[in-house]
Amino acid sequence: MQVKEYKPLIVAFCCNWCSYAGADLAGNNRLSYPADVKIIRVPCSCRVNPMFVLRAFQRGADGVILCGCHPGDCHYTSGNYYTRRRMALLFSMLDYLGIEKERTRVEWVSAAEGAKFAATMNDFAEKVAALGENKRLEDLRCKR
Amino acid sequence: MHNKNQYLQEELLRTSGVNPKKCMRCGKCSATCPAYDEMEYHPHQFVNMVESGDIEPLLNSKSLYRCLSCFACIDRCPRGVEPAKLVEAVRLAAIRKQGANHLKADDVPAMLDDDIPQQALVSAFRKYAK
Amino acid sequence: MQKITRDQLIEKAASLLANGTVSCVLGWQKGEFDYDITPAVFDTEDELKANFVWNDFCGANFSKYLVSKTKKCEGKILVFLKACDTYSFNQLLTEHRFDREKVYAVGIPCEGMADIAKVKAIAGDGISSIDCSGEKMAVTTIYEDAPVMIDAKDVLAERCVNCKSKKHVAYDELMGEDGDVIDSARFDEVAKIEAMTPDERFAFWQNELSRCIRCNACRDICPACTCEKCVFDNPNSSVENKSPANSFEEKMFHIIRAFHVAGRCTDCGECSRVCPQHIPLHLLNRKFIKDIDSFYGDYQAGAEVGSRAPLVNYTTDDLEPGEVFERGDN
Amino acid sequence: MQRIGVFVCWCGSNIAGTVDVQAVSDALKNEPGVVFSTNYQYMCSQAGQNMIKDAVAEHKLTGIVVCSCSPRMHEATFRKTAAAAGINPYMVEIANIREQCSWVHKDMVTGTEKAIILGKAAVAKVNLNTPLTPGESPVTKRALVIGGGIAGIQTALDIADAGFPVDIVEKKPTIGGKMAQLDKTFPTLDCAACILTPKMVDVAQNDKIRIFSYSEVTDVKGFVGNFDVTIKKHARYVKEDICTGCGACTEKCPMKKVPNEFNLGMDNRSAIYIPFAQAVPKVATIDPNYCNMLKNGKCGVCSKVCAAGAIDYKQQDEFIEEKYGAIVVATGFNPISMDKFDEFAYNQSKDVITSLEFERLTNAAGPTAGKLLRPSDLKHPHTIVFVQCVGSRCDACAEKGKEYCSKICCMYTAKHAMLTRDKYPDTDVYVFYIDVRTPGKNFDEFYRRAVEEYGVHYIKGMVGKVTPEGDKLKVQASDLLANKQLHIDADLVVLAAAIEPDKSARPLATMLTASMDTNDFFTEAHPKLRPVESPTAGVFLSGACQGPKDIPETVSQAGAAASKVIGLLAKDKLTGNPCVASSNELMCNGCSTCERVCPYGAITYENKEFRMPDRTTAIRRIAVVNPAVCQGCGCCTVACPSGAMDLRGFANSQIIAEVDAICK
Repeated sequence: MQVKEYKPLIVAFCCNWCSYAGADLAGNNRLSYPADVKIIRVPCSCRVNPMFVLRAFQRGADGVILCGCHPGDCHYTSGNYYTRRRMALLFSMLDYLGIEKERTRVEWVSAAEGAKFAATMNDFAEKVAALGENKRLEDLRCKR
Repeated sequence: MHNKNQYLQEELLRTSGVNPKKCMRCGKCSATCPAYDEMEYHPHQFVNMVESGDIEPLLNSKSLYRCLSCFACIDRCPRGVEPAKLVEAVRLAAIRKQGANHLKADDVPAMLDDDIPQQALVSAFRKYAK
Repeated sequence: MQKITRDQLIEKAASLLANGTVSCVLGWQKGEFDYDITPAVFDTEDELKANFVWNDFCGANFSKYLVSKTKKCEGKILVFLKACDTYSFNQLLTEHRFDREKVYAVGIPCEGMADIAKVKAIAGDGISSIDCSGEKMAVTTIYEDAPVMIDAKDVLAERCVNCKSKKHVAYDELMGEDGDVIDSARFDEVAKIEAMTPDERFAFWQNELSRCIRCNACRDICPACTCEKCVFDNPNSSVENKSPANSFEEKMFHIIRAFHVAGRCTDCGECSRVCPQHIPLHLLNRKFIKDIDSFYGDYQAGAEVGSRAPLVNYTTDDLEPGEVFERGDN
Repeated sequence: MQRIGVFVCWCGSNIAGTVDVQAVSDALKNEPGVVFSTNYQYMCSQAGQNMIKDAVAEHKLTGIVVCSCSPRMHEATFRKTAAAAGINPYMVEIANIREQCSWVHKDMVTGTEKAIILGKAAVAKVNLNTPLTPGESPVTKRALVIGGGIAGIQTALDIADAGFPVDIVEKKPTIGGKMAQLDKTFPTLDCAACILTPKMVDVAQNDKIRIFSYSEVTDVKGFVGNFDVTIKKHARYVKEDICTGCGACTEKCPMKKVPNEFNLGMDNRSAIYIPFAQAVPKVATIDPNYCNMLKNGKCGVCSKVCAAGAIDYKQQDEFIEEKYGAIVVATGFNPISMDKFDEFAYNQSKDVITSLEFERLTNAAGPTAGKLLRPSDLKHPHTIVFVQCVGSRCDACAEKGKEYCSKICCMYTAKHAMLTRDKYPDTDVYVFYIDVRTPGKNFDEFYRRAVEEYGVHYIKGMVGKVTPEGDKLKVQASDLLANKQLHIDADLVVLAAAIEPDKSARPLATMLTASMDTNDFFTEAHPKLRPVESPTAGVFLSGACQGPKDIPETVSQAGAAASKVIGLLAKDKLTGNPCVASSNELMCNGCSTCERVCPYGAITYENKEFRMPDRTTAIRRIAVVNPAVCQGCGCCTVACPSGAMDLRGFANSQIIAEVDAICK
């Protein structure tokens, strides 16, 4: 039986003002990172509802990462501070439910940090790939 | 910078609860110190020297026992550094290190003097004896 | 046994009805069995005398009912609130969910409520009647003639064993004496789960949550869940789902439910009380409360009206999401 | 169902080199809603845009997906193209297959796979897009400046200069603010009054500017372009339009023992007073706390001596309602109270004064007519000690003082020291400093001159204690460089007290829904790029209300704020960003959660009558978003428990559709 090479699926939510621009800069500088990372543009990291994160996992994502402006630099002054609290609590809860903590991450990436964006995505993708397929978030009944 | 006194320094900071990095070098502690002229090393120097790991001179200095623990420096420090607590910590370290009493019971009678309140003697004995 | 008696409550309610202070009373009424007591609205003293109940099974928190009842009732509503209920009462006021002017709240002392599962564990099934009026609870079953005598302490509900406060934080009138906020051990169970390995935690929750039948009882009873339209009932919310049809459904539901009430949950414990599958849902809510307390400082939802919940607040030096794991694991 | 056209751009070889564009356009052809799919060398070129326009006409497209470079590059271009082709510009979505795909992936297979997924996500989103139209609101062409110090004056003059009417609201009886109390100004040492009073006169004479002195703002409603402001004009018991400012009343008033706040209480004034000679408006004001006529009806002297008949003891507070398009906050600063600094003996000795009091002592119009005499015995001081950083740069946990550097003290202390040595060379002047901070044009040169040419003794160290003893002040201080404790017998001690925002700022910020930091300074919309705007649209910041500032900085910020206001008022209509939040009133709980996270104060609540399913009606509290104020961050959408709040252009359903498309 031929084993198909496992490729993780990673959803990255990037705020329009800093992190999406940081991702563009990574592109401008041709800094490569795995194609497994798919970016969704949101106006601000605070637009990301925990439901979106869960939805991604539900639909088979292996890792979800949120990127926003550095604290204090939010285009909307305070959005990322709320993100920080929401995601801290959500991630802690996922960890509490026994879901591998390496599958979730929040990273602050400014529009000037193309290199940081690429490095972050490389690192995150590597960690998620090491965990293998996301099984814990699948249907409990079917696995019994 | 290599700090040979790192262990001692950490212990001093832990026992005193002082963070010398908060000091902004204004010298208000020394300006306020009533025992300044008696001291070889002054309150601001204590903070500075402990931070840089230059602790040996302090341990061996008489200045340790000149501090009145009046806490004026603690009260006035604009940065909340609390130098007197650091002096106290160094004093304690010195006493522990010597393994001996700095003030012996036998020495006390010679120090007796009508003007000295008894309480001062008791507290001095507590402070300088193990 | 409760210190305050049924008669005292009926007398209070009757006098408030009689002098026109209130036009109806929100109280407890006997259900099919002695232990399944249901909330009911009483309009007259006669109704109260006939059906009003007050005993160790009156766990129901009435705060939530005020949201709809205050809109329907003409005059004021009398509501009896146990100390824990007053927190929910305040939280709903913070969220402008009902008109305070339309409620006359009477704080009543509570000695803790019984958990019927614990009673059944001792007395067995087939309970025909329960008498809580004596020192000990007398449980009669259809199998035995003599009632089984149970010490109320042995069947105290988990949320009452770990009661967080006997202090009433809201009332117009207080019957009996007010208590204090209690330094309870309610987070011990959470800490125990936190101390497990991720695999053990996963197994624990898989075992618990896989029993979920999506009956929505936990949501329906929750005093924080008073939304005009719940996201789980809204076909446009993309989480609407009546049955656990596709992958990850229970966890998704329970995380979202707990997250929606995070910072607003007063830890009244109603969700666990009503769960027909006995899922310890309060352990999810308490995890959020424990995290909030340790990350952002102690916060008790409902302790005061108008307080700013931790999730709609921030400081510039809050901890980073990545740091929560360093704290949680040790 | 949408009719979507997909246009895949090669970007020369930038995209086509790593992504099989033909495969992408073929794959997307089968996506739901897609009726047309093609690819072209340069989609952003004129030919490419025409291709889009033609396709819209031919295939009756309702939505467009362009797979190309970053939306930050060409989203605007393609939106214009869509508009030109007759579809709503917000029906366009860009799949970023250059910066986030072809440029970062080297392999054609993975690049193509990812490009297809990104394209699918964009298609899924467009399927749920709705046409959006930016809201428009009119602009009231009048500005309000709150605070009549140099910041407010300069802002008002600049706005009026551009032809827009401006109102200044000042809580004191005269404009002029702190600068009017200063003696000389660093680093050029020109006299403050000489440069300020002409500006005050300009304000008075400008027919575009109205001054509401002795007034305060009590209510602000509305939003950018449309503020409704209530101004409370305190009764001054003098008819402003009749009073000539002759001053006869102030001379004849029998109540002369009122502490003169303009001289910081160092001398007295009468109960009816004009704060200073060059006051604007130059109108008398009766102090109701001291006037015998107002207190017990016995006196009436001022009314008798007033030739113009301007006195009106029956005058009442007046409320004025006015509409404004923009509001400038210029509420300024005050020195902090010295009450908590017992060690400096400020409350024990009259000869320990603050620097602002020193300004009045050396001012020719001050209590000593400009002669440097110490307050206690009016003798000439021979030894003066200046203490810097009193209450500035304190630990955040300390109970007294402020955490920040007050910024202006180093320079004014150098000025005071230099002027003292210049006028009275027989005086010894000591300045105790922690650091001397003099960034600014000609600032350090100025400080060095004080040391090198004027012989001021600058000593690194702090004063620990000041003890009044006889007619001397015993100063105990550190000289850190000499490692000595100094004891100086001083005649006068001058404390460089930290400055803090005016107390009126906090309630004002609440009224304006403008945000503040923990020190009560107003926060900027962006600390670097929008330093004179508040995050609340239409509210601008001028001067020290935003942070400690000296005069040149204040004036330049005042001008910058004015230019922002002019830019706003020059518009006839404000066009908003259509991607704003909106609340579904049927689902809204009215719980106020969204309001608490909104950084712009865009959300208000109203009670609305609803018909319920059981045919009754009920009044429910619901949230209403003001689209002119909302900036579209979406924070409220997540805070909302019921999901009633959603963001146009980035709706919950749209983002979830993207997630689903990516995860499929």
